[in-house]
Amino acid sequence: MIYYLILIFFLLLLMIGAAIYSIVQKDLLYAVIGTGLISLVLSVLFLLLQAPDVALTEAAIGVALTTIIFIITIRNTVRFEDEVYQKKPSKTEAK
Amino acid sequence: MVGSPVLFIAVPLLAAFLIPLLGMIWKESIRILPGLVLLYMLVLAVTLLGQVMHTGTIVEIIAGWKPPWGINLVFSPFTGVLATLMIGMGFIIWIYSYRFKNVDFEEAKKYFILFMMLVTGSVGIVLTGDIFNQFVFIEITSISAYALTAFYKHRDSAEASFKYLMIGSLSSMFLLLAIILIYSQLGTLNMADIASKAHLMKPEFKILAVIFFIVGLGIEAEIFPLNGWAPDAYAQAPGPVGAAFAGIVVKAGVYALIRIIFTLFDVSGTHQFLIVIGLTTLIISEMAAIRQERLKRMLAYSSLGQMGLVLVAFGIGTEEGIFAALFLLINHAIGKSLLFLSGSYLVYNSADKYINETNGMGKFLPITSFLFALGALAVVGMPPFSGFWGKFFMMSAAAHANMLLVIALILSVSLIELVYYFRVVNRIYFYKKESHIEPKKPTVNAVIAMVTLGVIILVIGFYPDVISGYLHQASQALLDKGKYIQDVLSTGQLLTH
Amino acid sequence: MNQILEIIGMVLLLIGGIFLFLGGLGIFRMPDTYNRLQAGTKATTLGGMSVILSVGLLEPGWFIKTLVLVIFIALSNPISSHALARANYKRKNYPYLKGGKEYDKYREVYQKEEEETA
Amino acid sequence: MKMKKILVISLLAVFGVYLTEALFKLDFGRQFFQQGVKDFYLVTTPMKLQVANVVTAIVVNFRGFDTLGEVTVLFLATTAMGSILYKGRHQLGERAVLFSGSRIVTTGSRLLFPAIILLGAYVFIHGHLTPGGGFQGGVIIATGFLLMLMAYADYSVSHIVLSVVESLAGITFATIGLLGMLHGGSFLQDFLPNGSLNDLLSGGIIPIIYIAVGFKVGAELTGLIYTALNEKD
Amino acid sequence: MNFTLFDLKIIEYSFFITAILVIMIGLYGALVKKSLIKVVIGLSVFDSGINLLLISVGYITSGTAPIFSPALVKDMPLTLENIKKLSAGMVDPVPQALVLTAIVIGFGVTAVALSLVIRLYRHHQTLNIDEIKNLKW
Amino acid sequence: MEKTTSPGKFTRFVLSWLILFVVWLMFTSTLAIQEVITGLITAFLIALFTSRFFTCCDFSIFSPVKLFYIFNYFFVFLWALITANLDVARRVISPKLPINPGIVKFKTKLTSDFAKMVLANSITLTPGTLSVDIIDDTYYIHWIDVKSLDPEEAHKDIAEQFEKILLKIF
Amino acid sequence: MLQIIIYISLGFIFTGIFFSTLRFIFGPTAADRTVALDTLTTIAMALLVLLSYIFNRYIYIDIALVYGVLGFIGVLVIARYLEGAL
Repeated sequence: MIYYLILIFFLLLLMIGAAIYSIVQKDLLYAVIGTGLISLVLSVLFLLLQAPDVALTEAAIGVALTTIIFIITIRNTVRFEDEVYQKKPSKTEAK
Repeated sequence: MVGSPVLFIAVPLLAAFLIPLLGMIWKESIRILPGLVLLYMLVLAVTLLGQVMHTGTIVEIIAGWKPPWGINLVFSPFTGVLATLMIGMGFIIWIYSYRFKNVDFEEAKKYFILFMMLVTGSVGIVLTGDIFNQFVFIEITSISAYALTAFYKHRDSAEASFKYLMIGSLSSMFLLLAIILIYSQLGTLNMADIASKAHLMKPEFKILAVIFFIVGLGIEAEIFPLNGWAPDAYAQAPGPVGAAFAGIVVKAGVYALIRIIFTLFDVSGTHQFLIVIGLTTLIISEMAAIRQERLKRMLAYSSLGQMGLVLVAFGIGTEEGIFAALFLLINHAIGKSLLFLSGSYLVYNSADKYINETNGMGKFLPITSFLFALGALAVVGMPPFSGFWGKFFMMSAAAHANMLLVIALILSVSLIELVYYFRVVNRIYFYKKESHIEPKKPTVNAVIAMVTLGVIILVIGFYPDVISGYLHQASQALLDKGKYIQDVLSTGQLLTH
Repeated sequence: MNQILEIIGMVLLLIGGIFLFLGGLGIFRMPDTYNRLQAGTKATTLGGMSVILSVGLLEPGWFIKTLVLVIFIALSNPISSHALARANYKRKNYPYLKGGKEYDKYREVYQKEEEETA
Repeated sequence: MKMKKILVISLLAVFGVYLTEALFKLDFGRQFFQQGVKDFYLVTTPMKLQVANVVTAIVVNFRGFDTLGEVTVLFLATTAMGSILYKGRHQLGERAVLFSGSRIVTTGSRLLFPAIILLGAYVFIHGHLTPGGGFQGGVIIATGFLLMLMAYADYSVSHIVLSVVESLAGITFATIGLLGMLHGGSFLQDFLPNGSLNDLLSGGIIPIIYIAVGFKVGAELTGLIYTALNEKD
Repeated sequence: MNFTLFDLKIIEYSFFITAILVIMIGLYGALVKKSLIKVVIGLSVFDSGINLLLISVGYITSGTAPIFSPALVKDMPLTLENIKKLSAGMVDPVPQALVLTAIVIGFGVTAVALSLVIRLYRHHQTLNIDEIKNLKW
Repeated sequence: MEKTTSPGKFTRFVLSWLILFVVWLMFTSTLAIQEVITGLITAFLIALFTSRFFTCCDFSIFSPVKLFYIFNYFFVFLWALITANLDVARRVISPKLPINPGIVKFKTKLTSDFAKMVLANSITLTPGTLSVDIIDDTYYIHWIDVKSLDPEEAHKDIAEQFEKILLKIF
Repeated sequence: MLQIIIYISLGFIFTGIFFSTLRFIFGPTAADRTVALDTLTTIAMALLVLLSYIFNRYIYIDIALVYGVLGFIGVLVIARYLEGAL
């Protein structure tokens, strides 16, 4: 039984930690990966709370789609929180 | 039965899904179809309203499950009046924006879809009898509103829209929290069922739920501390959309708030709370309005003030007060929409939309200017126009309820309104036009829409009895909580297969 | 028969757990991204596969579904680790080399590409 | 600026403590209410509707109207995104051909793509038997297309096809609702035979609606991702 | 194999506390942070917290998922008593249905918000909320 | 999008229909008649528009010799996977981290894309190696403990055992 | 016996998650963090399957499958972004 206690506490702490991480982190990419981690933990927690449908939805939307949309936004804007505009190198140069 | 209330939702949704398909074949259909749908809805609404006034509330159940198990739509006199008002305003604004210039096909398609869904979402908020369903409709309305606010590709419009979105999505999450609290206590989501069981809730949960509801719905209803988004959104959105916000969206927000306070919970003190919050909103907004340099922002603050007035009228809590509030709502919807529609032609070609750019427009745009003045007089409450009756009824209601302070405040606020509207009208008629501004002639459909609104103002102003019969029934329907519960919960047998 | 399957399942479960643990430890201890990928991918692939397969063996009715998962892991894990390794190299995070620069043959290609585009 | 932070934190702390205290009066794991709607759902779903997954039955049948609204929200989000972002996108080759993935990624994607689409189809066809349903299936299908977009820089999705699929699926949903109205008198009413529990063909209109939703969500999200991805500077 | 979970009181409360903490963290991010993307991240964290709260409100101790799968109804005829007996051990399905809708709606709002962020960045060349202040905030 | 040297349209369609149907059966893991029919229809529809991505092989994959080699490959691969993991375990646990990493290259004789991918994946999952890139015929492999920088010897050490079998299959 | 082994296995899995999380927090580059996420995805898949065995519900395995597919694509997207090719 104690294992389940540890499991649940561990997951809950991990979720809080990931939430704090994704709010505090200055690098927006890491923050977004942090939200992915939140969704990962949340998905397992939903399964523990016997909500498989919701776990599936959270896995689908939280892990993949939201992360992807955020990353596309970061691609189109800036990666760091304090960054002001600087001309991005054009794509052919980057290669 | 001529038709059922669910068609108010189903037909526009069907049309919204159909428009992209039809647009590929026939380009003009993207403009015409929304109008046809809105016209159909208007006809349906008027017919149903007439029926409801005689036979009593229509409760439409969905998916064959009787309440509280299924979702239901309630077309009572009260909701019916509001829904008809919204659909009518939607139709008139559609006429106004039929010839949207300077936009290409794709943009126009998106505009009309979003506009139609804005109207549909608002109607859904009013008609539905289920709090979670109401949440869904609020989201539909909000997303359309965000997109429409950012419709012009100015930089300020994106900013206003983002601001609106932030506040709006925070509010919708508070709404969700409130729904959680209610469900965890009562195990039901149906409004009538909640109302009948509300006494079972633990008091601290009830208060918390009411607070969350007020925070969540206050955004849409633009009550005082939560209305920071409104002036920017009104000012940055295209003219007809600003009119739709004033005429449609706010009404839905006010309805939801009123429904929560009057029907769902009977927490003591909420009526006083409504009066206090309404007066605060009223005074602060009118003070802000008088300082504005730009036309649309001024109209927006004025609109906030009017909504405060409506909340005060609801807060009086007697049947007379609610009657006055409904009258004010209708007057505000028509008058403020007319102001937005005509005002956006008055400052059409200027970049900053300052008030002094309307100088001397009276000569160049006679019809538009006249209608603007008419709308201003109606909103202020000058005697022969519709606004007068609203304020008159409200003051008599307040007098009967012994709220003399309220009367004094209303009078002084009317004075402030008169001052700032007079400032604009004065500029329109008695100043010289600034040479660099090229006035833009309104298109035919815009004139038709505006004249229609003007005629309605005059008709209501001279014959208030046209609508007062409906409104009396509506206010009775709102106050009679027991009948609402009974109407909803006794609907239909449990349909089985 | 069932007994045997159960015993195999338990052994696999234990092995899988250990390897999952080793994968975590591996990505924690290794000095640079490539080595982390090496440890992480291999250990978690085998670990995940054997845990999932053990469940399939313990509950024979589930075997086919678990097989799908196993095949999927075997297919997708190397691809994603490859993509990560390549991306990391393109970001100019060169591997940790004990023996000096000539141990990195990929750098030549990369430099040639750079010269061509410049 | 420091002041604002402190103010917000203290406000949040007060709010959080109050909320927590209130929630502690709820018994976790026990239900406060005696007669909620859930008992009816739990009994009616397997008995009358012959649907195994009660959540699906609630989402599609009892509260199907919400689902219609939800689909509309996604539709509006896609429309809004198209309206908000700049024009001048959708130009092929804007994401340069040079940036196609390596041989391993492209080949792997080709291999996995049909399987992922099949997984999406499986999820939404079995929505009433297993966890999952139209939305999840649609998301999986959209990510399948995303995989191809990731692997090949010049892979393109036809906007017209997406739009047609989306419209047809939406129309199907609304039409099923109206058919229910014609048949039984109320919108979205179940008008098909129910079959028997845990068969694939059971649950009346639920599988049909979920298939429509799956197509619609898949097309919508693919369009959304494609729009965002081809947004250029 | 029949494990019963959540026997200890402490676990029961820890779910609520976590959900509320996550809500608070998200709200803090949405209200205080300067970067627009960070604000949207805050919103989505807030959303996750609310979803967790909703689901844990619907949980019933040692309940199982509300799915009458073949393995569950295998040996019994589908009579009313049997179904009632089975459903007594199931968690509340309604919050799950609500959360399904809420997650999808939250995603839609996030998508719109992010496209607005992209547009604001085009106009202002920055994501800092302090510098995007043409209108008074 | 590049063209592949895969078989004709019809072959690809039938094969992907077949494979998708098998995958469907694995998903549902029943043989109930409704599921099977639905699976056939679904697989058909999906195969209609995804068969152009089909890349692996043609009908000759079902010949007994090739099947035998596939079987053989499976065991070789499994053994390599297990030794790889023991190897990783040894390295991770030992406190000194005995590594000497580097990236080596070698050329392969395989021609088809699919075979190259299988080889790369196998290399990633075998002891101490991780495929970083393939450019035409050249593999670039990150090697955790470089034994030789010479392409020939690296090829022999890393890939030969798999390549031999893969050449027989594809 | 089986229970004990499950406990031991779960313990190992948690330690694995713990170390991956540490790498996630400390990882100096974005790629390191993504490696941690990738590892976590696989571990979570195994954990989900194990949990479905513990709860004895066959249908929960679907979640692991869907989770694996989407996690894989998510990692691939991050990798492509880091590569500069998104």
